Amino acid sequence: MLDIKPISKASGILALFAICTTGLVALTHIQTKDKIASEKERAIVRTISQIVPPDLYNNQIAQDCLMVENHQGTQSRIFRARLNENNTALIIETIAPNGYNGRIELLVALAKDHQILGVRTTAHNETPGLGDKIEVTKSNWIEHFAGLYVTAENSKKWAVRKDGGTFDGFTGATITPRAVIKAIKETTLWAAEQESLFSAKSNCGA
Amino acid sequence: MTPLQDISWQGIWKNNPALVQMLGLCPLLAVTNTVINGLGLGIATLFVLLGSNITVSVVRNWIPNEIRIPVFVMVIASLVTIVQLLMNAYTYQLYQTLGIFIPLIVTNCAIIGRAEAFASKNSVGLAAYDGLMMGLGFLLVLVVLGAVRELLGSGTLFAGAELLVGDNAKTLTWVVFQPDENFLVAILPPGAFIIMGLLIALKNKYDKRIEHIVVGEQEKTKIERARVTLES
Amino acid sequence: MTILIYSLLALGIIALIFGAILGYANIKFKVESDPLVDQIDEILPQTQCGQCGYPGCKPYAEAIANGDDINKCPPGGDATIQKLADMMGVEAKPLAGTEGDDVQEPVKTVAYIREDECIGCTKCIQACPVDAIVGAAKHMHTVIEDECTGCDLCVEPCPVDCIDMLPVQPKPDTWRWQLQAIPVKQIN
Amino acid sequence: MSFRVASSPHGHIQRKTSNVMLAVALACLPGIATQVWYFGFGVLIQLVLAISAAMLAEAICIRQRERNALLTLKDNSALLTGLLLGLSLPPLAPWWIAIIGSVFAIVLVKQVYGGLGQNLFNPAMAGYVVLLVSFPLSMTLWLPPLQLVEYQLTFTDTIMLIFTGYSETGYSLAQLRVDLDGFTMATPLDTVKTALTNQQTYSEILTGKVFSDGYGIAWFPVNLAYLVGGLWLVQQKIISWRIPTAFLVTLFTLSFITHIISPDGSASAMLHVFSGASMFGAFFILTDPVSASTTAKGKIIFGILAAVLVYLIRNWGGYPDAVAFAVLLANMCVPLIDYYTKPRTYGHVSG
Amino acid sequence: MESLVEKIKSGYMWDFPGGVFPPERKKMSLRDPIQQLPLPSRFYVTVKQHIGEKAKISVAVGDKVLKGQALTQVQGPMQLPVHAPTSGIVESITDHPIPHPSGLNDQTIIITADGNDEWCLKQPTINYLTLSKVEIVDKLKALGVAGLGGAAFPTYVKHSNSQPVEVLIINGVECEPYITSDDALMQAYAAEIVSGIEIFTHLLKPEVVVIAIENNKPKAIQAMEQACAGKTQFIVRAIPTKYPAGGEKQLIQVVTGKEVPSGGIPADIRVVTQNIGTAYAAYKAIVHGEPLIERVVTLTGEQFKKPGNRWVRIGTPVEFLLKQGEYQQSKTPRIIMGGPMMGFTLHNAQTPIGKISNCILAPSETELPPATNEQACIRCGFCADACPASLLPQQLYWHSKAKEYEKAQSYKLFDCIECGACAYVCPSEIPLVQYYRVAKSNIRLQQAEHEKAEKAKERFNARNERLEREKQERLEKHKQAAEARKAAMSQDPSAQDKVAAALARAKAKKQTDAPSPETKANPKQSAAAAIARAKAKKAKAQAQAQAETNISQNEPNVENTKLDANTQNLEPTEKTNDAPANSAADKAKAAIARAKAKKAAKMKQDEQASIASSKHDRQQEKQQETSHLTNNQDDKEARIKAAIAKAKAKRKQLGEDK
Repeated sequence: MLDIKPISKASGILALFAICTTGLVALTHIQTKDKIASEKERAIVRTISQIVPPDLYNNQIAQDCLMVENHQGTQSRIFRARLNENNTALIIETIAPNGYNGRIELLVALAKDHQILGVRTTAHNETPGLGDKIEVTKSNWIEHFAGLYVTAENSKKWAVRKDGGTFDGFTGATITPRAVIKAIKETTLWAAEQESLFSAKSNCGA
Repeated sequence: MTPLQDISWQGIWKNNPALVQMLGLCPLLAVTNTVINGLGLGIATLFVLLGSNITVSVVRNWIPNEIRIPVFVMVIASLVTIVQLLMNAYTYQLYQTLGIFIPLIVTNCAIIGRAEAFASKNSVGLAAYDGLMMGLGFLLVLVVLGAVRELLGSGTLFAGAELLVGDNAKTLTWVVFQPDENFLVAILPPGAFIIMGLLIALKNKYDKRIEHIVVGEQEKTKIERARVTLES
Repeated sequence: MTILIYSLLALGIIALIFGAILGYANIKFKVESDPLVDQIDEILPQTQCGQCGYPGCKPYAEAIANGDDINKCPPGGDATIQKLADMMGVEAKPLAGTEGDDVQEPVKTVAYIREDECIGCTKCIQACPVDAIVGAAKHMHTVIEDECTGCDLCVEPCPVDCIDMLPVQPKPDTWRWQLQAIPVKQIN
Repeated sequence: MSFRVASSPHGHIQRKTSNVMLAVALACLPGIATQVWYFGFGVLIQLVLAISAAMLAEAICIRQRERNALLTLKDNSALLTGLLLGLSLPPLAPWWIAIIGSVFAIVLVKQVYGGLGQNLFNPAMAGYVVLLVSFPLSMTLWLPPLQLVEYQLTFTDTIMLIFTGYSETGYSLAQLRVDLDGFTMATPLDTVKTALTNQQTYSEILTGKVFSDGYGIAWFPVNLAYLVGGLWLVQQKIISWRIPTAFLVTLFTLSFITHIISPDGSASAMLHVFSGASMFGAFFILTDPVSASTTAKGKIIFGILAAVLVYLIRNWGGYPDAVAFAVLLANMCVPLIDYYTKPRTYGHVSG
Repeated sequence: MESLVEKIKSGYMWDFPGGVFPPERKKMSLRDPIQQLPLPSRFYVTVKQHIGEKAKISVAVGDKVLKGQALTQVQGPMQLPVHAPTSGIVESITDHPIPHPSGLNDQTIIITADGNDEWCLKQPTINYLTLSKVEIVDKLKALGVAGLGGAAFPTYVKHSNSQPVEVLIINGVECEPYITSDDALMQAYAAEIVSGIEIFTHLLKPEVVVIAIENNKPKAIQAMEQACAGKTQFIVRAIPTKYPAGGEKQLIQVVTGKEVPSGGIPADIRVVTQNIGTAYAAYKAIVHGEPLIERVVTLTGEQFKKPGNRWVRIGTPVEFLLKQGEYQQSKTPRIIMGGPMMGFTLHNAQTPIGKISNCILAPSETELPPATNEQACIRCGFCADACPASLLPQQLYWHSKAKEYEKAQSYKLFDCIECGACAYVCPSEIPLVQYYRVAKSNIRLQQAEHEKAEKAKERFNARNERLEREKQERLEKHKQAAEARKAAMSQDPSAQDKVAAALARAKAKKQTDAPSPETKANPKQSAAAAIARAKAKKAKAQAQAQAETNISQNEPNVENTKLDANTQNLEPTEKTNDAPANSAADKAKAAIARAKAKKAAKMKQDEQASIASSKHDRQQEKQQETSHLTNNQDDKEARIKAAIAKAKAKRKQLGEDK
């Protein structure tokens, strides 16, 4: 007959350990939950603060978030900046789908009058050394867009110089800047058409 | 050599978890493109290793042999999760860079290896010390590898120190040189393999040299011959 | 909070079940003998010479399986160490007691009894681990060449020192090709 | 009387490794000549740089390993590695590019693995890939063929550009290129890829100045020259016909099929086969015996695999040409290919 | 479907993969017809010249032998005799260099020629069709006919097989460069060769006979075609010149398209091959009754002033041939026995010609440059293209070099025929064949050592068991004795006294626990005693130096614990002769003689012990042995020999039983 004692012992000890260790994790989780949430929020705020001047808003910008379908038919997050309940700026997550190596994720900040406050690349797969100059840490190229407007009139000029536009590419790559410029242009034009981006009720956020 | 000295020697040099045992290569190679990243992961691993060695050593006499591996895994996994949560909470940005490699510490064989090979056979004090030394050995390799890669690939050292110790550490970043083009392969994954290989080669060469010196001094142990049969 | 309790419970139950399975498997699939020892024993040259510090090859095999050094077998030489290293997954070391560079292939020897000096004391017979010496008390002894492993355990016990270890001479049948053949040979 | 004792066979064919290597180098001559014709003296300077760096690195390594350096250099393998690498470099790349590439190829790809015959990867291509991923900018800065350039570079210009980065008249390479808007990349393949990504059709692309001869100026004759050299090697039985044939046929078929299916969205088969490093790769790189498959069947599989990889990377990869990457990836599969394509030995039932 | 024979007859030929085309250089030795040589003064007849085992020497030193007289007698399978190449005196039987790549010495019968060249009594057969198959085969065996192509495989063995034969291939390919001995033979003796082939066809009854000759020997082809005219069963087939088309396996592939299975023999696929020279030797043996004592040897190479083919007696030293061919010595001379592809260099000019020595090649430095430095393998694959067995020579090379013998075997190392084609084409001049040979012999050595180790282990374990058993028995005996004492005590009336009983028990127990007297004995003391004994004995031996009978005084003690019936595979050790004599010469002599006698006695006894059941009466044996020792002093020698023979027979029997 099978000796049941060692089996039950092994089983019991293992269960004890499972409960102890999981309990410990749970405890830590409870302890750090709030801190992590606030850190996440701060992270968003930090990025936004790079492209939106801090004197333009004093709301809980990370909370003031709208998930909406954009011109590309994808879901995109939009943060609203308000100063004393006055709408000041929109920070739009957008995507340049046709980079040299696929999607380039961008964050575009627009003032109320659709002036571009700033652009940042948040994720991309462009060739290191060539296409990665869209990162602000690698080159200041992306900062050139701050302060510009996109209008129906000048939208033709929103292209790299080689295509007859006003923007310089950077050495070694043409596709990447093209894609980024196109994405900024289209995002801005799309945002200009939208009415309710400021007024819609916040439906996402940290 | 005293036992403690021996443990230090084993952990940091002779039996270095990264260079000799080649354990935990996945996180090792993936995150070491800067010194700070290496340091961050190294510290995280060190804590987990220390914690798991202590825990395993404490409970070693109560655990039946057949469930020791699941127990070790649970201990390590929960420790890693705790470290991950703590990092997430207190060094958020570093956590963002090190990304998925923190949970991967779970699969770092160096940790379960030490639990199985050392902690489960030794007292708590020794196990803790071993965890510390092994962790240090791993951390050192991470830092050195990170330094070499960062220097070659970006021309800087300690870039991103603010991720680890706060914004006022930004000044720590040391731009060694600023060429037009960097040796990018160093910070790309293949570069990690190549430089790691070179580090190992360097260590082996150095070891050989040491051996030559040591052998000259030490007398080889003589084996006492056993008699297979009776002498009458 | 409840979700935490549930997850704790769930994990506990899973651990309970798996612990039981492991406990059962441990009893059910227990491996009695250690096949590793036999595999190691297979590699050792079976000279039974005891130069490793163990009385015979099998005891040394057991010792290796329990973590002893693999470089203690002089008759096996480099080849045996290499094979043991492969099998045990450790690094090959030079033979114990030698410098790293001077490892040579062991010379195969066979014991010869100078028979006119043998006094028939049977000491060598008792010393031989493989019963390769025949003879009776007060009668001269002879080594069965084919059975001799060259362990030289019989040399020491001989009170009249009449046993020599002589290298095995190559014959056309047993001769083997060497890589480092001497390019020019003197004749006559 | 003393007799020399030796092992059979006592006779020996008089074709040594050094001769084999030299023959391959000689077969490159037509290709080199055309490249010089179209791209200027820069090609030669790069060759000199790469070859001397490779041989020097080899000599130092061999000395470090305590072997006879002179004897090893005589096998001409370092020369060939330097030559093949030098040929793949942009003619006006800075001088240190060739040096770093050669040293990497010889030291880390060849000698670290154990020297001639032991390396897993093709040293020249591994060196090229390292350069490409490390210095993508310099490595992709090709000036258009001389025939399209308005500003003719003199020999001193070339040397100055390579060693100082500026021409005699003080122009940097980037500046020289800016004046020639439209022709940014060396290989027409990349031009095609860039344009296709930009939603241009293939027929539109072909109207460009670079494609006035249908294949991309300069690249068709260069490929043709390598084809000639390669065919001579095959005829001399120095390289096997299997790898180049399998490679070119596969590449042609793949691109032909896709071009039939989508004439506007893909480059033509002829462009694929006669552009970029196709011929150079097929006859001089893939056939490197050390890193290629050695069995008869294996060679075919190896060639096909490389072609498929080239095609995939050219169309969906992150870098303009793909031969170097494809070769390295195919190299990795060689042990496996060789293992599974062992020929049936005499007296053994197949299977 | 066309049958194989029909297809062959229709002229169809197959091809084998690989192969090389080394320069032929055959014209050099074909200028003149085959020449007869004068007799050298001394012949060195190697006892074993074929694949298989040595036959037993049947002549003694000083014997007069006649030309063609058998020097050895066949006693078992795979043996083949050698014959006196001329008439003369057996000068000595000793170790002498043999025609073998090792350059080692082996048993050789040295004959001084008397110059008469007098034949022994020959037994010619005018019409061999009158003989039975067995008689012909026996004749081939007795006259020492062996395959002259390369391996010296005893010809009679190929013909004692009962498997049906479809194709008989006569190998006249001679694909090695330089060699023309078969070519010359075919040109001069086509008719005799065909007669020899007819003897083979008579024995084998093949459906078709293919005489394969490379197409670079038009004269030989013509001669053979003429000789075969009118014989429909015989096909003379000119096959393309490609090395190694003459290899047995490759030739079979070329002629029949079949492959000999790995590890098998051609007879497995109903094919038998014979060499042209063998056919001629068979003709000579059967029709003229002449044994194989002569063969055609090509002397060639630029160092010979007079190259050409010669009839050479087997046993002729190479030095004599060098003189005959007016050999010019170069700075670093090389003498190759065989061809440039597979031949081996000689270590010694005294090496005699053997049955398979078809060529003596003395090349100049320029025509066959010695190998230069081996370079690294560049995996060019030329070797794989050249390999006729479709092996992957470079993989074999890697693994052989790295001593990964299991992997080398998985790449079919043992299917390599060592033809040298791979090494010939290797641009890095790697001596590939040499690597394979080393690997092969190391693998064989390892196997032998492994077997030996297994045997040693068995014996070790058996010994340990026996010791354990003996210990147990001893313990048992002590215990019984103690119990007996106890019982005796308890019967004693005084035993009622408990204290006394307890004391007695304790005493008894102590006794059982005490170590056995043997182990208790002080080893030092016993050693001293032994030495003393040895000295005494030596003195005694000296005193009785003349009287060897003193052996009988020593009662042989058969209390030898080691008589294990299964393990007594005795072989005489000749070492006794080498043992240095410490005392005066006559004393040593006496001692040696005594030792030998003892050994003989011992062996005899062991022999009987092993043959009889292990539980025979020891007493009886003792008597028997004593009688042997006392009565048969004179025929000691004979007894030793008998013992050796018996031991061998016994071992063989054991081997066969396995």
